[in-house]
Amino acid sequence: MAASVLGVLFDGVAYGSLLFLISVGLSVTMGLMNFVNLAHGAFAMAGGYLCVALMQRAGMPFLATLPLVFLAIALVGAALERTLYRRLYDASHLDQVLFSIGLTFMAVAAATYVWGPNQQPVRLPGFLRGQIHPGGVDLGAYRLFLIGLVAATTLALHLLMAKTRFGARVRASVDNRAAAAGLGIPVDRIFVLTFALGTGLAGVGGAVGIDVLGLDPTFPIKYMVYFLLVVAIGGAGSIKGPALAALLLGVFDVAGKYYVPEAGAFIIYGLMLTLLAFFPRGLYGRKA
Amino acid sequence: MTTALRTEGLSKSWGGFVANSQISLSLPKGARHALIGPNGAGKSTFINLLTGVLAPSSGEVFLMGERVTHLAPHERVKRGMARTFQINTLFPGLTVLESVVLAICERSGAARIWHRTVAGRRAEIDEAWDLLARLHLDRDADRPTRSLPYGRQRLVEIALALAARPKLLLLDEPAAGIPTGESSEIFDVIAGLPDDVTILFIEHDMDLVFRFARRITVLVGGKPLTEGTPDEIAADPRVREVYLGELPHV
Amino acid sequence: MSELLRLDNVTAGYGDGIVLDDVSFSLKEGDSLALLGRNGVGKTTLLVTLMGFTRLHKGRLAWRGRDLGGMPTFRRAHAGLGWVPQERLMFPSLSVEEHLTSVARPGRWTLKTVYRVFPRLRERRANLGNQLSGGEQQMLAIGRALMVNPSLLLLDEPMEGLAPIIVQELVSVIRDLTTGTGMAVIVVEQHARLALALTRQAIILDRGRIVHRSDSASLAHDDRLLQRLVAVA
Amino acid sequence: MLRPFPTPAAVSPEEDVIRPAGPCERIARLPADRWTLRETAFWLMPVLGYFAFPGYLMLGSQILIAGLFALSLDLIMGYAGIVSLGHAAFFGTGAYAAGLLASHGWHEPLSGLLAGAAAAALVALPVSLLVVRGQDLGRLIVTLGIGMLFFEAANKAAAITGGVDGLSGMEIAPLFGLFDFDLFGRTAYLYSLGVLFLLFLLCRRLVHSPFGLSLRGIKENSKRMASLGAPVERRLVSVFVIAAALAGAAGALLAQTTRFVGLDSLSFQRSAELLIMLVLGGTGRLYGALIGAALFLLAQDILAGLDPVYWQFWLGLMLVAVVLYARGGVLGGAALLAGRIRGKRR
Amino acid sequence: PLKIGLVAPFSGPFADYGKQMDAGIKAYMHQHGDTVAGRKVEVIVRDTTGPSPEIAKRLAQELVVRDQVDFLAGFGLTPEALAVADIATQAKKPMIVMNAASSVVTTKSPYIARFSMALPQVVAPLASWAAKNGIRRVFTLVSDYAPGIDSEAAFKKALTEAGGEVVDSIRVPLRSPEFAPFIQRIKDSQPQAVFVFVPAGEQGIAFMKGFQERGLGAAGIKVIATGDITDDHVLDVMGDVASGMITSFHYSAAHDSPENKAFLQAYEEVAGGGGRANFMAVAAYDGMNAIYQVASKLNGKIDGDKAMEILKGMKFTSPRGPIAIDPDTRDIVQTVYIRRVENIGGHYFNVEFDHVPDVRDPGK
Ligand SMILES: Nc1ncnc2c1ncn2[C@@H]1O[C@H](COP(=O)(O)OP(=O)(O)OP(=O)(O)O)[C@@H](O)[C@H]1O
Ligand SMILES: Nc1ncnc2c1ncn2[C@@H]1O[C@H](COP(=O)(O)OP(=O)(O)OP(=O)(O)O)[C@@H](O)[C@H]1O
Ligand SMILES: [Mg+2]
Ligand SMILES: [Mg+2]
Repeated sequence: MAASVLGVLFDGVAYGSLLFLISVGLSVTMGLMNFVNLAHGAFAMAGGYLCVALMQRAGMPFLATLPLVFLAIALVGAALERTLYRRLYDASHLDQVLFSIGLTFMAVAAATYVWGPNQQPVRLPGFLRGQIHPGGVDLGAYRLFLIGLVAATTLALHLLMAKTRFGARVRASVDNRAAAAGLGIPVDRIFVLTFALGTGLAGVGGAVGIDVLGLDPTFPIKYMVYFLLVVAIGGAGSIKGPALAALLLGVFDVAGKYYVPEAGAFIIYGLMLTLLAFFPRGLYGRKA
Repeated sequence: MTTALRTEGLSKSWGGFVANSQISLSLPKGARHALIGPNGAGKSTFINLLTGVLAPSSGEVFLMGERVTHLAPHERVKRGMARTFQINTLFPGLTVLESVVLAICERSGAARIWHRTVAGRRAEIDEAWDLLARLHLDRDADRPTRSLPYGRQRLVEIALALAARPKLLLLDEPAAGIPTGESSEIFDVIAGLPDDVTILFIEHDMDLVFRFARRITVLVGGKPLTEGTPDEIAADPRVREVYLGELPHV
Repeated sequence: MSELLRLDNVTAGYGDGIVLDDVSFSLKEGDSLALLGRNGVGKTTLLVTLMGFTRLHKGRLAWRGRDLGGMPTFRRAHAGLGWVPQERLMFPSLSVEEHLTSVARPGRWTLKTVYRVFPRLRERRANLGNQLSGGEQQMLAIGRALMVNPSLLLLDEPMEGLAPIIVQELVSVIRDLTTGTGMAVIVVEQHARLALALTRQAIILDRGRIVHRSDSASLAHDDRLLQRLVAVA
Repeated sequence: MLRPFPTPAAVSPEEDVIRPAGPCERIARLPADRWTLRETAFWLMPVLGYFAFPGYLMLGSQILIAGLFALSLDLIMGYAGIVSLGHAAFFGTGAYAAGLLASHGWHEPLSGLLAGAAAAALVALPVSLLVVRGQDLGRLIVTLGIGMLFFEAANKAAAITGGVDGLSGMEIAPLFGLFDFDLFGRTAYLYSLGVLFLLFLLCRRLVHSPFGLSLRGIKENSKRMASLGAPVERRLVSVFVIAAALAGAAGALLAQTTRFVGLDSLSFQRSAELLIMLVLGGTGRLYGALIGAALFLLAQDILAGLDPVYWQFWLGLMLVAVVLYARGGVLGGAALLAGRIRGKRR
Repeated sequence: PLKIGLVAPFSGPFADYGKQMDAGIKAYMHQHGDTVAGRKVEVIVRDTTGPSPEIAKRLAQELVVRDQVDFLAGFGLTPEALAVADIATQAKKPMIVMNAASSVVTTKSPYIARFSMALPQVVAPLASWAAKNGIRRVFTLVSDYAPGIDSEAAFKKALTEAGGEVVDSIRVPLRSPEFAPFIQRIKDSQPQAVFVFVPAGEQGIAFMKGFQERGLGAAGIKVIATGDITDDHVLDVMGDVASGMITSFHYSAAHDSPENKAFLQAYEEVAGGGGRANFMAVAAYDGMNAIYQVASKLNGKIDGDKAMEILKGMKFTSPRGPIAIDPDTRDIVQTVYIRRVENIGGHYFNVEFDHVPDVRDPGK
């Protein structure tokens, strides 16, 4: 059964990659910027709809839409940051929850109004459908694509945040806005950029997620739990954390479903509880 | 005369970095003992090991002869250990009075009571007012701690520690940020505590140290360099070299 | 020497509350000022008002003739204000070195020069902001402000928590700064004598008002005044 | 807390809104629970409502129940600082406990209510041990996960709970053997109101007690609490269990007054909506919980009535507006205003 | 006026249930006018906001005591129907169920009549059809919730009775987008066919995508399911992944009859652009038909018990084909069709190629 073990492992990693892709935006806005942005799913959904629209109306190829989606949603994010989010940085987390939930409701209703309550179709390009079989192992093409994408984004983001001066300034601004500003760091500009980055990523996550997760107006609420899981288990304030968390969740979920289907959803929640019991702050949590 | 506090080979390290190594210290009941040393010598770390805020890498802590090395912080407090923090650790949203009443209730055990109101706890409240008066905090009693100026927040730090009526009092730079005049007042209050109260304090203000300490331990690089009376320490060339320098005002 | 900073009848506070009441003074390039007073009289408030963290109810703040009033905080730093906050305000998720590099602006103060003044910081350069001892935090707060290469350094109780030997080091550094490099400083200190020894002029605040101003030297000899207004033993 | 940014709290202490200042100077502003006119007026409203809106009693009792549920969350979140996204777990436990009793031959409501509360408290004990360890975000997710587990468990145990089809066919005997649960929901309303009021008194006393003060202390700074000698985790466990019992009671009330228990009583949505209600009203004030619940459900009912399909949009708009213009929920905004006005007077 | 309270989800995850029913009702009134027996028909729409029994119950209660409706109608989800049953009984109001499909529903109140379907009703015929057509080794995969489990049981029973066997069964968690591992298991155990029951929408789509991606179809494994996975409303979204799927159901938009043509015509006119009509729209349409018949028989004076007498044993031809209400169970009796998904002129349809007449709910 070696082949099947490998296969399961691969599927798990791929699923984990997907979980990470739909959550990475949040690990920027919530994890790094420390804004409890439950509207993350709404940005993801927007990205999804935009992707579908570009493919159906403008007949663009799937991959070509992704950069556009990123830019467009990043712009939306920036606009919202300047007008609304900005005012809530020094509000309590609970106010932020209330606010972003409110936004989510509005987004859901708006999406229902524009696209109707039912699912949206996506047609992946041929080379992303079906499987390839190197050495007897069946690998889904799209899953390979997801894994590649995750590797790239994780590395890029990690370097940006941990190694560059920009990253340091972001962390400084988040740790203490007053002190950062008082020392000449242009906090507002830094925040709007970072937030745009986060929302842009959310958009892309939504777009690449459609094929597996589907896309309808309830998307932001339906998958909210998954976003939160990944970021919280990974630990706020890091990119490695959520990535690792997503992969763990993915592998365990898939393996569980394959070997002990009876266990159903318990596996994933059980795993999460054990992880948090041992790492109350998440795998790479920032110290309180 | 019995020992109030004793440590055996107390050590703490983070990764490769050793903050405290093999500190064995023993304070008799009623001691007025100062802990001095360069910045980063490990003084606050030592206090945190004593109070259980940090777990030691190795070594033992004995309070009144009882081994408390593995007790939770609050358990040690119950056994008479109280401390102040070098960096204010207060209840920003509570008023000064509430904070102190709370501290007193914790000591008196009243904090478990859920079926009577705080306002009904006459004894605790009166005690709180007396304490505030002694530290000249009474006029700020009803202000949220958050809105107090820094120096007065330092006083609240001390008030919370005294509220515990400790047998062993650990003070981490209590006078920092308080005008020299007032800080010696505070030390008078502290020195005025009953004689069976043992006091270990960290302070960088040498006037205060030499005025109030009966013995002094000098910590350098996590290790005790020397221990002695104020005069011995002031005279010790090694201490001058690593810590005192050419004190302008002594 | 041209005028650097000028306050005209500044009245400021937090929210609607008023803390600073009708404060006026001015400072020349390279000049040095000691700001004294008991706890809660408004020393810190005055400094954070310069940084733009309070509400300016009345009066005018001028920086080299230009109005500071509406200027966002980070621009004030660019304009040349270097702030050493009383609470130190470290960044828990930045290493010591990142603290310094992330705010660095061109000038004579660089990693190297800061490390020369505070060798301790070099030893601890990999530690995070919340993994420092009190004194180390104080050093970092000062070093961090120097990296901005300001023309006015605002020191809010800079000696708090520093070992005597470091204090002496710092004293000489600040002296050099003012005399040598033409950097101006405002020093808030509880050890009044120390502050006076460091500066040319002095101001004493009480309940948000300026109750005394003179040159530091003469104030240093007026024990009764110091005792009354600053509670110096 | 960073001083350069004045926080509303620093400008106007919350105390004013929740606690009347005592006459005796020395205990000024200390937690005491003397009744104020404001409060009496507040509690008259539901009584008047009973006579004024006979057609809306069902909605009324559901608001009262939601209020009780929100109250229980306020205990752990507003006072002890434990944010929970899984509080429905205890609501549902209470509901199923009461429901199962009622559908298995035990029809007396009050004992059913107690059973619900007890059951919730019982399961809360082990859970709390897991919850209190973590930090904010961690706790949020632990509670969320627990909620999910309960949901899945109830779904799998379809034989007992009826799974997604829900638990129906329960009978409730008349209250005190006198008042039947009528079609118009009169009994249901008064029953809920009574229970809510009694339990509210309990909470009110609890938060004004030394125990309540110590909870606030833990929320403000648990590190300091430990060094004052407070057994922080034990305190949190006890308040968590108490809160769970209240949530269980709320669940039981719902089960008894609607004679149905659905899986949704354990759902994430319910926990999330609860959080919204509480934050909307304002945390750490008890009354915020009641006001928030009323506001949310009324808005939902009215908006959904006006626009059955897109009402969520307007609800969302309302939430956003509240946050932008009234920090700390409705009562938070009120407190701020009050402070402003007092500030002007000075 | 003749008041009808429509209680259904119009927002949340089941929003399109409400939309479909509402459109079905509008379609009927569009065809047959908005007055019956001299009374103007007024439909009062109420949103239960998704699976939320207590709100459903509250709304029903308010419709009864405040608006004094003559009929309660709608009920997309079983729990909501069950919660309202009490009200119907207490208030003696006929309760026309237009979707909720668990067997138990009709047993909870003598005032309930169901015009949609009961799950086992459509499952059993599929099993017997499969066995009859040489599909004997079947793998079942159902969502892990009551409807899923009911259909699993019903299918197993019918299949084994017909001489087939269920080689293995999996119950998949409700909110779980990842089907890969399950599909891999199916592939490994090489059955002749897999019987699927998952909620229509992304779950169904996700399953079929995985099924194709892993080339189970190529490996000769058939997918058989109840029609709600290839619901007319989502079929075009699934696209070619669904083509060839064999399902059993009581209604297909492709059903060839004058009644259906007329219905689709009317539906198009009232809800054009809102997507294709599906079985819920039809159930609502038929429910209205029944209400009109009752109203005219009682010439406008609605009395709960009389109304139920008329509903029991009611028979007429629906867009889906002939239907009747069983006098004992007040549940629907109807023809169940076996269909295959085919692409007709760029759109996908369930094309009926076999049928079983007069099917009752075997669950009773
Ligand atoms: N979490 C940590 N990880 C690594 N090193 C740490 C950590 N916390 C403290 N340190 C280091 O341990 C050393 C001792 O710190 P400590 O606070 O005990 O010094 P101190 O004697 O109190 O100095 P000061 O007089 O300045 O307060 C410091 O050099 C500090 O950098
Ligand atoms: N964030 C705040 N909100 C409201 N009032 C404040 C705030 N910070 C300070 N104050 C008030 O402003 C006044 C001046 O405080 P400030 O900190 O400027 O005094 P200070 O002279 O710096 O005292 P210290 O010597 O203790 O640092 C005090 O009465 C204080 O209560
Ligand atoms: Mg220290
Ligand atoms: Mg100050």
